Amino acid sequence: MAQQLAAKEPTVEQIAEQKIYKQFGVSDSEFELICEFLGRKPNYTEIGVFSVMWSEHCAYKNSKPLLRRFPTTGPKVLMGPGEGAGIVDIGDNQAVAFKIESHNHPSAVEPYQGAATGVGGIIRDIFSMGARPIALLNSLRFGKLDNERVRYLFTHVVGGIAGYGNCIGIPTVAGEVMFDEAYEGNPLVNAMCVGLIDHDKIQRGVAKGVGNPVFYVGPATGRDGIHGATFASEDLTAESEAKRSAVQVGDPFMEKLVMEATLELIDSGIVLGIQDMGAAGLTCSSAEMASKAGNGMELYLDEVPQREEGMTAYEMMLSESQERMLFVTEPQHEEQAKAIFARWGLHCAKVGKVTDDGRLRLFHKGEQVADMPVKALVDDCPIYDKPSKVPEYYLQNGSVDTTRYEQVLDLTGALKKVLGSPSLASKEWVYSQYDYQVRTSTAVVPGSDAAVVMVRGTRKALAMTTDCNGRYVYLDPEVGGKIAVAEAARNIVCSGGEPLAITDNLNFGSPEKPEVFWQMERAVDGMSEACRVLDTPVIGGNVSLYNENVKGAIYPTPVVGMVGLVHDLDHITTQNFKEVGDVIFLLGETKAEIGGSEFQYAVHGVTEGRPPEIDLAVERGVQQAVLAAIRAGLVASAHDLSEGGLAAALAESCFGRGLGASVEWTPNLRPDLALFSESQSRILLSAKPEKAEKLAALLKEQGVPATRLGTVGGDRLTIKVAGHTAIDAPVEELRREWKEAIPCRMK
Amino acid sequence: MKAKVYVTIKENVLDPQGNAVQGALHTLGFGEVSKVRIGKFMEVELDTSDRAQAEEQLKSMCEKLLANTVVEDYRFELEG
Amino acid sequence: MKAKVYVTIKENVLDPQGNAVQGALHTLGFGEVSKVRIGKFMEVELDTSDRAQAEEQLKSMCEKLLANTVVEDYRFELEG
Amino acid sequence: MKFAVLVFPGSNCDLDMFHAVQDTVGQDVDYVWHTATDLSAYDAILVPGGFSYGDYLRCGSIARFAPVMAEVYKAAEAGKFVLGVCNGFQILTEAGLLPGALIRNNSLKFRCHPVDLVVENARTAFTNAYAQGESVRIPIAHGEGNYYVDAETLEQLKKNNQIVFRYAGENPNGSIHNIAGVCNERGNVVGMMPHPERAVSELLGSKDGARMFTSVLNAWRERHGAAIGR
Ligand SMILES: Nc1ncnc2c1ncn2[C@@H]1O[C@H](COP(=O)(O)OP(=O)(O)O)[C@@H](O)[C@H]1O
Ligand SMILES: [Mg+2]
Repeated sequence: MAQQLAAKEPTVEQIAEQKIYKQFGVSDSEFELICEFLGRKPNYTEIGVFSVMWSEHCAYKNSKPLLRRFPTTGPKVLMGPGEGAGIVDIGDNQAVAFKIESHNHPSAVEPYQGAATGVGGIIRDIFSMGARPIALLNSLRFGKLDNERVRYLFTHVVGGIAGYGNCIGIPTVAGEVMFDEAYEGNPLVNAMCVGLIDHDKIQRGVAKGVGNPVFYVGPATGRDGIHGATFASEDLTAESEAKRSAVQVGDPFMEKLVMEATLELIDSGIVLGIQDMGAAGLTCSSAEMASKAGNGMELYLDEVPQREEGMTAYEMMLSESQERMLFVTEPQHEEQAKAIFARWGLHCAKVGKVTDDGRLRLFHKGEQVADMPVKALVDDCPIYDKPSKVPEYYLQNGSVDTTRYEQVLDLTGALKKVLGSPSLASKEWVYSQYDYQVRTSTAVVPGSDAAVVMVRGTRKALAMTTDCNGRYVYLDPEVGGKIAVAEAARNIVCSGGEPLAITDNLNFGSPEKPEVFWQMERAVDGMSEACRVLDTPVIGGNVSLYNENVKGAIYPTPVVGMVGLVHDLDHITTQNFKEVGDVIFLLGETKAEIGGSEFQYAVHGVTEGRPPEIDLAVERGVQQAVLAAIRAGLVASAHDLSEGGLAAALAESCFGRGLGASVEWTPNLRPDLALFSESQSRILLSAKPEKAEKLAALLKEQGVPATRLGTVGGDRLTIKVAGHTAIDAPVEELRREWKEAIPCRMK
Repeated sequence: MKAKVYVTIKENVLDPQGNAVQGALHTLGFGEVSKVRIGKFMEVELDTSDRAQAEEQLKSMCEKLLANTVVEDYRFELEG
Repeated sequence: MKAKVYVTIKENVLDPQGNAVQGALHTLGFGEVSKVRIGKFMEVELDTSDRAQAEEQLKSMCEKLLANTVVEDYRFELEG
Repeated sequence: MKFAVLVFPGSNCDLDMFHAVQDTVGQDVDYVWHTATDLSAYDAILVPGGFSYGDYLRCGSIARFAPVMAEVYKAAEAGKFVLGVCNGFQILTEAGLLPGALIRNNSLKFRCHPVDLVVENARTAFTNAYAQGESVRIPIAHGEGNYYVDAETLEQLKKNNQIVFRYAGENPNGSIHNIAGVCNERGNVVGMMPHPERAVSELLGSKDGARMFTSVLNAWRERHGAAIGR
């Protein structure tokens, strides 16, 4: 079998004449360019290596011009985009490293392993920087749960995330899950990892020092996931089924050993450069490490540990076997490095050498089998400025009046519908499968606005969240992009944290479609502006394009992962109402904004119009006021208003401790629009009665409009609008709708 | 009617469990063990006496639920 | 030499996985399925040609590691 | 008093156990590697949770053969205090130091959440600071915590007072007789699925687990206090 494969490898001439390169996603003009760089035609191994290095996944050839628009620097940014993860200062010589990554396509084919290896990959990105992973998050999108395949995908994606994170012992502390037909057949699985690091331990993936040996550590290489990177850069079609060999299997136990050994190795101070083997495995890690150092590299493929017999150079270079790392050290440290790995039961193999000629040379069975300029591989992939065009649907939506729907009178019923909508419902079914407490540092567990993880040995903590509302982004990519960043920051602030920076995952359809490219441009512009105003630079991210199915592109979903710093454990705040008698305030202004809302979707069955507007200066003002109030010790609970508006936010705040609330409110709007509007920059606060006046004064001083809504107490949620009872139900009854929505559908 | 279903991990798919068990057997002194692959063994009882139908159903069960054909192979035997 | 090891859950021990799979098969329309028990199927390769020794070793592997006799039974077959 | 926290490849609650000892009783505590061959310096041996050897084959089945386990047998025999939590409990049952076995949760899902427990035996080395029948809240996090013993053994456990904790509310995993933790006949070896080391401060949601650590310090002091007093 193996011999057959090797024998079947096309020749240099066949590749050129039969245009075999096209199967790898290399265009005619790109092929010509490759020939130019080589000064000859590539052989099979070389075209394989080029094709993955020049794939969207590795080279960002369609998205680079957009990524340049992001603000990426700031006084606290220690490492911006480019390395495994971005790093931000949190004081006392400590820093936080974090990054998000997608595994959408693998998860669509094999949900358990696809999601699991997604988690494994992002963890490697963090510890290969020298950071100790302390938390995991995820952001998931699926079709509607009444579809059997969707339930299968949902079950196994969650299972895979749980299986990997739980086993390796990193708590999965937060995330989001939304369900909409737009994602049917093309689920989104984005995983984020957060790590802690001391400033002086930060590593880079550089192949430093000509003549130094290059080591491979981790399990043996098999034929897993060959061409995974190109696979991630294509539409999901029936052909994906045929490419099932692209499925890799995760081994979290192995990764735990590799992680501990790697951190120990880095701690020993002998590492010159280190990088994980992620997408495009050995190819990407070796070429990038050489490139960053301005060096070259030779690899001796016979030395690469192999799991299967008769593997070719092509297969070894393109394999995406999991849990592997590449590192460079000085020759005299070889024994020390080996001893560290041996203690963890791991073998490390010397597979190459750093050279000064700027070339990646591969040797196999005594022959040189490839010789390519590193710079061409890493830097010279052509970058495309795709045409963009305003989509028809966007223009049409501009004239949709979202207040034209007949007034909904049964508002308690509407609230139940909204709370029982799987996107908004309790995600306990999901997170109770995650070990969110291992490492005993999780101060705020899943279920509040953001998770809070304590930094051991200090009074500090980190707040973290992932957010994006794809419906908003679909209806207006620029506004939706702004809201994604603003909402993430609002969640951090409500938990008592100061937003630090973001990592983003741009999940879009095919960039070949001008309408999709337009969505990308606008979303990136919106996010960039929000990042500037809110002082949260983009320190890293990931792009996942070609998220399409037979029905077309997914909703554009630029997921934002944000981390904030809680300066003192006393500032940690959650969304639950705390005590009977506490006074409830609503911050911000409510307008008739129903476009893209959960109410519009769950009650009226459509997604149309324009999404809520956002004024970033106002947003910033509200956030700063809330953070100041929390730090002044005036806030008992804080909850941002998002999907489901005020009605849902009040209900959610009641659920934690089963406390009711009575609210009287006189907005200038129809009650149904007022209660379910998703106007931005609004936050629900509660305060002890004796602190209410002080809180009101502080908010006034900060120029934030605040309405005193009522008090916490009883076991019912009662909302009077303009003197009339609009919503009145036992908290327990509402809670049941919300809590049972997903479990019921999964039975 | 009783059936035995064997679900095994595809030949070139990684079997971390099998590897771990092999390692453990070596440590326990069973050095001769050169490979371990771990799969599932299921006993399924069917309330039917139509063999052809049972076979067809088993195949369908395996494809749909009992095996994940992306990473696993299956085979079954019908008894009695 | 190749061995096949079957590890099954003891008759009187509950098999939650088997029950769940049976339930799922019913939902899928396979109403005739009256019982499912799920165990393990292991393929073990041994670098030896001494059958008697191999048998002894396998027994010992099963007792020590491959099965937990509090809740599981085992049996094995030697091939070739 | 000196505590050992065992570390197997794949242990991941070792850190939590270590800090719980420091934060609750402030006694000496060391990580002890699975290859260690001498535990004589330690008074209490804590077998932490996690996924030793990836939980491959069966949870705890491979770890029980680690070299350090021979020492754990000796320690148990010598009456030293041994506590296994979650994967540690699984290892102790696989090793035969505690009766029974832990099989797949009947929900087939990993479950992570706080549970209410009743202290059924407040006389073990690890529970003497609780009141008999007291209700405590301690989190679980496991996929295979469904405790099984045959009927005969169950009767023995009851008779010998070897059931240490039982689930008070909903049974989260299908355990027989709602058993959450058991001990050996002598009461010096305890195993449980819930994680007391995760319930040692209000910031973590509960302090109810802290007294497991003060209990064992009490037990040790009692044993040695007599010696010192002599
Ligand atoms: N996939 C998931 N993994 C872990 N936690 C989740 C997941 N999905 C939702 N959660 C948690 O459930 C809670 C509610 O989520 P969500 O409604 O998205 O919050 P918000 O609207 O405030 O961002 C949050 O604490 C969130 O972290
Ligand atoms: Mg929120």
